[in-house]
Amino acid sequence: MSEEMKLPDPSTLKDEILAKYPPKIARKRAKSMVINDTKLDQEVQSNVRTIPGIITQRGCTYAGCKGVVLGPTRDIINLVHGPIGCSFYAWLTRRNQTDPGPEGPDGENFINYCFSTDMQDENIVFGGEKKLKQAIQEAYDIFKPKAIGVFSTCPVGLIGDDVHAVSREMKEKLGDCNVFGFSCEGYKGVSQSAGHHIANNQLFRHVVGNDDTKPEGKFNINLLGEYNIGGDGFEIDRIFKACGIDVICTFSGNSTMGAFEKSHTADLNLVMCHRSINYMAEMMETKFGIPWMKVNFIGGDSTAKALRKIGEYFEDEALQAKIEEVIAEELPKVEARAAEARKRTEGKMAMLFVGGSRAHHYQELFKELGMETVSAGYEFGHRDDYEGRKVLPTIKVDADSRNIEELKIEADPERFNPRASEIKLETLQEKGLEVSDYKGMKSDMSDNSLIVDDITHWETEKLIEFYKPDIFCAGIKEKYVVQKSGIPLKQLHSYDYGGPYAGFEGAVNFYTDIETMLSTTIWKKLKAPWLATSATDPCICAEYVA
Amino acid sequence: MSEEMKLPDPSTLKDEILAKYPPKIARKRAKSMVINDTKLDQEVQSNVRTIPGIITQRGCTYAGCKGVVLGPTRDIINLVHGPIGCSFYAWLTRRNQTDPGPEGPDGENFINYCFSTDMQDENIVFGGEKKLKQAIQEAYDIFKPKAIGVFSTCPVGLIGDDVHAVSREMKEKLGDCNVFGFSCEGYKGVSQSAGHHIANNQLFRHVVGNDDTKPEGKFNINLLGEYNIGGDGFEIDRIFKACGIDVICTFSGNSTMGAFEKSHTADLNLVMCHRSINYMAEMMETKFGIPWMKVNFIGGDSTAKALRKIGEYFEDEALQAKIEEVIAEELPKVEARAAEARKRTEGKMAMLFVGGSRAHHYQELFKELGMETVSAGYEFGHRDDYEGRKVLPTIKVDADSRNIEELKIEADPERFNPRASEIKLETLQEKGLEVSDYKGMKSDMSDNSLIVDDITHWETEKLIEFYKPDIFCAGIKEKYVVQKSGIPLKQLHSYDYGGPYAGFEGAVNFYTDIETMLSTTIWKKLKAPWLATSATDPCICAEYVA
Amino acid sequence: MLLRHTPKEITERKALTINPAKTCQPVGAMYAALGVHGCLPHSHGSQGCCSYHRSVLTRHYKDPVMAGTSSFTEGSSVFGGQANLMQAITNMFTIYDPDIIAIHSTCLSETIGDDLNQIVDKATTDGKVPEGKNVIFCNTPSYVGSHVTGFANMCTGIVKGLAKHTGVAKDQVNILPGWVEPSDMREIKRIAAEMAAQIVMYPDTSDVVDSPQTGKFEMYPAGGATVEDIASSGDSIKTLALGAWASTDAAKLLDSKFKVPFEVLDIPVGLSATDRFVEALSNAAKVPVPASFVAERGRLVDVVSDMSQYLYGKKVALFGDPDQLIPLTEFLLDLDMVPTHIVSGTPGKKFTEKIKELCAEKAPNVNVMNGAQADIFQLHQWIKNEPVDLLMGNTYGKYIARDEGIPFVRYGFPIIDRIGHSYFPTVGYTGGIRLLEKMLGAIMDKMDATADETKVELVM
Amino acid sequence: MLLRHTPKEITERKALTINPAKTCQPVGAMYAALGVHGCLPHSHGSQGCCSYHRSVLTRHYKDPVMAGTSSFTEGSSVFGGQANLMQAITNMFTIYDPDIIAIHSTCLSETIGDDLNQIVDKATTDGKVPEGKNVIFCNTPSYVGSHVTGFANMCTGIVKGLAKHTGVAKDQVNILPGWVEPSDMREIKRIAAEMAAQIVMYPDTSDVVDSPQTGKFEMYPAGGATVEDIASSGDSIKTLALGAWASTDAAKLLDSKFKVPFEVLDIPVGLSATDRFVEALSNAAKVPVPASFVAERGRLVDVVSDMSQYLYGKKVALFGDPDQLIPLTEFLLDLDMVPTHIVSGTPGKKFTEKIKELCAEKAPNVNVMNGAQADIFQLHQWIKNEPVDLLMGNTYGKYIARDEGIPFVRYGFPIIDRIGHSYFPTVGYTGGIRLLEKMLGAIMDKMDATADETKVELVM
Repeated sequence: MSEEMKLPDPSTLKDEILAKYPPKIARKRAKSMVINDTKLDQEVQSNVRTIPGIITQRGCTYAGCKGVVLGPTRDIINLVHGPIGCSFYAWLTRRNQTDPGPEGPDGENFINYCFSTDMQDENIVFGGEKKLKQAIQEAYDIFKPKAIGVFSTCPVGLIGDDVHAVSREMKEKLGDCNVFGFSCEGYKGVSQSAGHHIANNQLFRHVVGNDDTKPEGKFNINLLGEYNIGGDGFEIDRIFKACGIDVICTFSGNSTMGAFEKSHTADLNLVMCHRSINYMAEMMETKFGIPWMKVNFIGGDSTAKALRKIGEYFEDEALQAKIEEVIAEELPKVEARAAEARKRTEGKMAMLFVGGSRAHHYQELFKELGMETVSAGYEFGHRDDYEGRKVLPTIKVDADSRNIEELKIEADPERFNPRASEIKLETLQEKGLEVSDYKGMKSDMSDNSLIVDDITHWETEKLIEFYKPDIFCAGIKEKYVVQKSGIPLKQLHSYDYGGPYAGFEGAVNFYTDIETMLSTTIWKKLKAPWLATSATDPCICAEYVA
Repeated sequence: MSEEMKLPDPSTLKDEILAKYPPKIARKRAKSMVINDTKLDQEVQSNVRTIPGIITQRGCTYAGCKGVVLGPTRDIINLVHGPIGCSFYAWLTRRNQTDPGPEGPDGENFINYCFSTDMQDENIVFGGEKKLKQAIQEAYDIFKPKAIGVFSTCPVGLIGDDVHAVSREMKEKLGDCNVFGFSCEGYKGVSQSAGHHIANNQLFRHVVGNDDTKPEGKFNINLLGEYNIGGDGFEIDRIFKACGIDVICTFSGNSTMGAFEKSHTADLNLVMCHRSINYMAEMMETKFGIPWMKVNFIGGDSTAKALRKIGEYFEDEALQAKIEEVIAEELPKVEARAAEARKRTEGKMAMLFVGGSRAHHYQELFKELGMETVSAGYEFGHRDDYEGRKVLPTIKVDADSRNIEELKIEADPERFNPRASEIKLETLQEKGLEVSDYKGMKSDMSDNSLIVDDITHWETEKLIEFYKPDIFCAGIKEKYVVQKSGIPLKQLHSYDYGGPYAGFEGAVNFYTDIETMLSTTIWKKLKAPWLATSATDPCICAEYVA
Repeated sequence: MLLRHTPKEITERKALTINPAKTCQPVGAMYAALGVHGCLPHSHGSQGCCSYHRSVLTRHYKDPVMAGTSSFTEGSSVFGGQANLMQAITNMFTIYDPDIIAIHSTCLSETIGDDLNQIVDKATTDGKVPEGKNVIFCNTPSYVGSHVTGFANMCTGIVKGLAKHTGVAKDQVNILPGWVEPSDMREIKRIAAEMAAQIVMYPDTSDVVDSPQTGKFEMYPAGGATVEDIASSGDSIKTLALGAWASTDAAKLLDSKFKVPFEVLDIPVGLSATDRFVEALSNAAKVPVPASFVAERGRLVDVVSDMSQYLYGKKVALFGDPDQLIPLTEFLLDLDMVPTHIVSGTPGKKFTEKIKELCAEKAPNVNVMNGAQADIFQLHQWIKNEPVDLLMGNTYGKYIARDEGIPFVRYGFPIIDRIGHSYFPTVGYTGGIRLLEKMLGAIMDKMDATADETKVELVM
Repeated sequence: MLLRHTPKEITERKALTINPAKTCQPVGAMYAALGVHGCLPHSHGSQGCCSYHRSVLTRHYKDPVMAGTSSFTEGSSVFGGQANLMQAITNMFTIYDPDIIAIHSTCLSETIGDDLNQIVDKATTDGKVPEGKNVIFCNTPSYVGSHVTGFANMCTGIVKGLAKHTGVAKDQVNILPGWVEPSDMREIKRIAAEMAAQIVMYPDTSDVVDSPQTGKFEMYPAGGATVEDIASSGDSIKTLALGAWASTDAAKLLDSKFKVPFEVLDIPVGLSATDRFVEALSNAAKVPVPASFVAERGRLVDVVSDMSQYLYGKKVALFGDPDQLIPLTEFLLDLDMVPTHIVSGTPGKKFTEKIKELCAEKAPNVNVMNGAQADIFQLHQWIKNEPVDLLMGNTYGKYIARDEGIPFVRYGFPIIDRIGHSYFPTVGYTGGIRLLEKMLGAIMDKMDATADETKVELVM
């Protein structure tokens, strides 16, 4: 589909989809399905309860807290307080790569381990605090970790185990181990999103700011909302290093407790995944005076753009020159690969239903491949992720969100230090830098594209039927469902065990992987050849029961 | 079966076996099946033609020459002149281990390679000499070997290619490569045995004596007829080293051309496999004055005995003391293992039909395990291997043997140097050392044991039926035939990929392997349980055709 | 080292599970429900449970795994999940049109005390279950037992919800296959067909989670036991319950409810367990064992006898589920291998008893542990103290295998980094050959890769 | 390095074969003869031939391989082998009582010019062939073609000696399976049975060289095509000849002698070749393709589509026999893998043509060579110049695999260091999944073993 080509109007599709639903459901789902008109401010209903029984992509708060945010940190013991399953399923399934780096092969790395209190019925009946304490003690005795995070699962909240009290007690008892809890029961909120918020809160409360050691570098940043899936963070780190930019801490790909503790010493927060980590950016700005800026390292051009934004922020000519040098060195290779890949990808159609940022970011890569995103939506995004932060004031806080703690942050009396003047920030903003802002996905999508929040299986089937897309992006649960329809699916949580896809090298990887998927022979051979021949031939096609 | 227990008289078995044969065959086979009476000098017909169609264990002359004798030498290119099969089948199938040792990992080692002229029909029609020359040249150009051996296969002899002339020509042309041929066509002789003889001749003619460098050690020996199957030679070398005995050359396990060339500088030849290598011992004695002595390193006691013989030969007190020290260090461990294994092996029955020495040597190991050898025979032995060298003068040379060249050897005018006086040798012989002698297998076997030369498949079946032995020793072709009868078979060519079995550690390995085979659970579970229950039960046992 | 913090020194743990050898009940219930044709499993709890269970089953089978969730919020957790479930039932029947909805609970709904029986009754009374459709259910509190328990509970739920009794006996045998792969279920059906034994087997996930790629997604694939077949199981002459943990309860219910007598057998893994299964089926179905089975069995026996030298005395560490580990241990003993360390996260006293009984003669020093804290961390520590020649277990075993350089055979659930398990059975005689091929391959691959150059062998 | 003397630099060879990718005719004839029930193969030549052929077949199958030899001496070589063969025939019928003796010649008897036709005629005339027994034969000069040629020649010999024509057409299709494993032959029979296609297949080595261990040795195991079946093949409606090298000649003879038309197909290895086989059999036998095959096929397609990411673009080096390599190459191309170096020792111009044609679009730079000097040494040199991600070939490939660190899948003849090939087919759709499992396993095992610790993956 060339850029000039208009997307088809999916109104009938939407109608057909809704027709199947009971009326109340139809009314609700209608608000989460928006036919994009870039000229209009359209509301995309999101971050609302999933309708029971509709078959959703979504997971739970625990998954967002433990799985997403804390999972990638290597030197904390993440102890899940609950029945075994919650910890089991989050064990190594997110491809958070980690490199003990300078600490060498014997550096602390608990990511390959799974810790649980494995609650039994007696713990449910009589309470599990005692077992939790004992488990913390045992973990400490065996591993001597710097930190232990305790994660509440559904029954814990119900039976009233106080993980925070237990954590405080054990922290005190152990002395040299930072023990803190997360009330991230699965039933909280409406998706993983609540878990991100809870994780942000507790990291901020118990860890950030614990170490005031001043950084040595000149351009000190934190990268927020980058989880080093498939090595994305490694690639971005590589580029930062080439540019002379120092990363104090990444939240939380390839992270350590030490880095979190020092993260408030940075001069700038760069936000990748707005959804999962904007809380942290805001809290750090309020408490320590660190400005934040939305960036995107997904896509060759986006990466270049993000680097230039940093250059602009620091207003340092040497840095800017270095950045241009790096871009000049790297981007042409990326563009060359894109040009080559486009021979097979140009005009193809993509769909993305995933995450809280990826459905937006990855449209960049498809654009670079000459592909059109005909439909997209988030699994756990909020309205600001679709419509931009400008709608934040208008978002009604419902019962589910109200239950998620909102930390009251004030400027740190001693450590607050505004890194940039209001004026400077405003100037940057005027230049188009998303300072303390995020414009959302909607504005980057074409007219007539279909935005669907928290897509259901039924909608997925109908969309595929209607658009017959060339590629579908979602997660493992959707992968084989979509592929069984003859459409290749690219996992954008796990990257189908490929990656990195961020940065310059990542873009090249992605181009190649998409090109590969679109060139895979088997998709042309799905049908048994004897079914393709004439049905009148008596020898074939007839159904035969053995 | 305890040692006092008499073996059953197999006369009826022999009769039953012969009854199946056409009369002429029966008469011939009768002479190769001897019910042992240790008090009698019984002739064991052997080294005679295999009867067409009887299903034999035997291979061909080429196999004996290329496969057995030359195969284990690492730094010669063994080029097989013939159709592809002959070279293919002899490629790495004999487990001749080799260790480039001091030459390090880059030392010459062609054992993993297979070289052939891959004769095509035009070579058969128009002659293959030209191709052979070209192949030698190509081998030389690529590998620059010290030596190339050329092996004639059946059609080569028939079409009249002169491998010796070609070899001479190429040796001259190449200058620094010893090229020599073997007329070891498969149809020659009656078994592998002829190939051994041919190999001995050509090694003696073209290699032995080429390097007069004096050895540095004090007690210099050659070990003849040890092929380092499964590392046997490594173990024997280990023991020699511990005793302070220097091995100039082993024929031909883990051997090199350089070692062969110096082998005439040794002071004593020790003969393991009498059948395959006695020619070499005799020729070296005649030409260089090196006496030879039969030894056996198979079995703990045998190994000790063999070492003591060497000590006695050299008449050196320090050496003898060292030998006793080594035996005292090693033998108790061997005996302890045997005692332990005997709990499961004592009184069990073995059969051995293999090789030209192994069927004899391995009876030692079974004795040490308290097992009785009820029947044994060689695949390619001669009468002297059964009855002892005393019968040599009485063996009639038939047409098949007459065709195998007998080198006329005379004392080397310059290098002949009798290492021991006639008197010394006689004295040693009186002490019971087998100097220039081999007493054969028969005298070591029990009364009523059945000796069968070149056993046929039919005889094998009947023997198993009659004796129901606990273990059967033969080769790969027999292995599954025998095992299908529910009797475990130990391969004594390849050791079933175990070993070493020689020397002290080898004995321990063998005890354990036999103990294991006799304790293997599956032999008790061969029958489907439903076949074991009453046939009157209507639910089971009935044959059912789907 | 991937697991660099695992110390050799073993300290007793009473509260902390590290690297579990089990997961929780609901995933087992979901898997069992997939073995009923036209069935949509439903997870009554938070979305996360359903998402996790679908994910792990999808990764294991590389195939669609569809299921609904009650999508609990904090509100439902306070006021109970009835409204969510009622709505879910309506929505699922309306949108996805299953023949059956199979509901399992979660720790959440169990803790708050939702009464599934009552809710389903109400849904039926309220007309939310369309004519001819079924809603079945079972309770699967995650804090009791393990994934195996959940499978067993759904099997019981299937019996409870679908089995009937007409009073007219049917000349057929029920087979409850236990938690095995679709390939295994297919093989059990083949065995029965070859014996001409009339059987009803459920659950049966063959042709469900190993469904073909034809370019068309089928929400309800061709496979699965049909409602009719399951209904008829109340009239069968006997039930063979394979796997004590997975199948006993359902078999007992068939007995108590419909007087169908039962026999609990091991899953037919390996020689001896397959022998017992074949004989039991022959007896129960009153059909002879066909001659072809002498040949099938004989082929397995042949490989065992031929390859014994590579197996005899080799130490093996195992982890997984009791129903698999028991016959597998027996098979290893038949192979003269030495079960050395055995761990199952699934509780049940009989497990260690049974393993110790099996190993009494040939491997009396076997380390065996199951239930809480019986985890792969423990297994790894045991291995550090007494190394083994082979490790068998699910994909998580590969971290130990790599760290310790142990040949590794993937066996059990989940296997998420290889294919094959859904297509090639490990039950039956042929399945035994497959296990042997895998074990030998793993052992020999290591030999080939690590042998000194002098000792590399062409033939084995 | 095990093959430390193999230089990267390639020099042309015209006379020297190093590390062959073939062996000689008679072993193929012996293997084919084993596929006839009650048949005792006989090698007319020196003892060594028979011993070597029995040994390599035994090592490959780990099963008894019985055969007689004419035990030539120098005398026979001068005066001809007639006397030996006559005596052998008498002895074998007397002692071993086969239904059939299948004689093949050797380079020796061929060079001296023994006329098997005449000798067998004489044996028959002289009454040395008992009533109801048969002696069949073929010429297998070792210096022509390869082991595959020998197999083909014995197939022709079987037709010549045993196929008959009654004039009454039989509603059945002949299948000449080519040189495949007993497991493959069993699978071809299963496919035909599932299609309800009436077939006669020979040779058929299933239940012969994969015979059961029952504690009783059977000189003539249960399997093998019967004389009656083979006889009836002259009355069949069509012959499907699988593998141009192995089966064309026999099919042509059935056509010329009995007017049974034939079609030459690839051995059904992989998706496309199996598709063609299934359609051809459906057409020839006039039976529909059953629905179950849509599912079987779909399962293979499913695995391919799911696993494509691990296969796409991977370079593969192959060696073996033309009949296998051609459909295997096509399968690799269907998988978007890149056949990079292909070697077969078996001559035949069509081989390189066919491979180049298949690879033209997707792997135009494929190195391919067959016939004399097309050996594994050459393949290894090619690999040194252009490394590959996977090597497939017989056991001898493992030396290259170890030296170069290449994942290795054993495929072809002989495989003497692993088990499995005789029990699990690689033909048909399920066979395709097995090949995939093996290839993926090899590739992923290397990833797991060699990945940087940072990059070790749980899921794949």
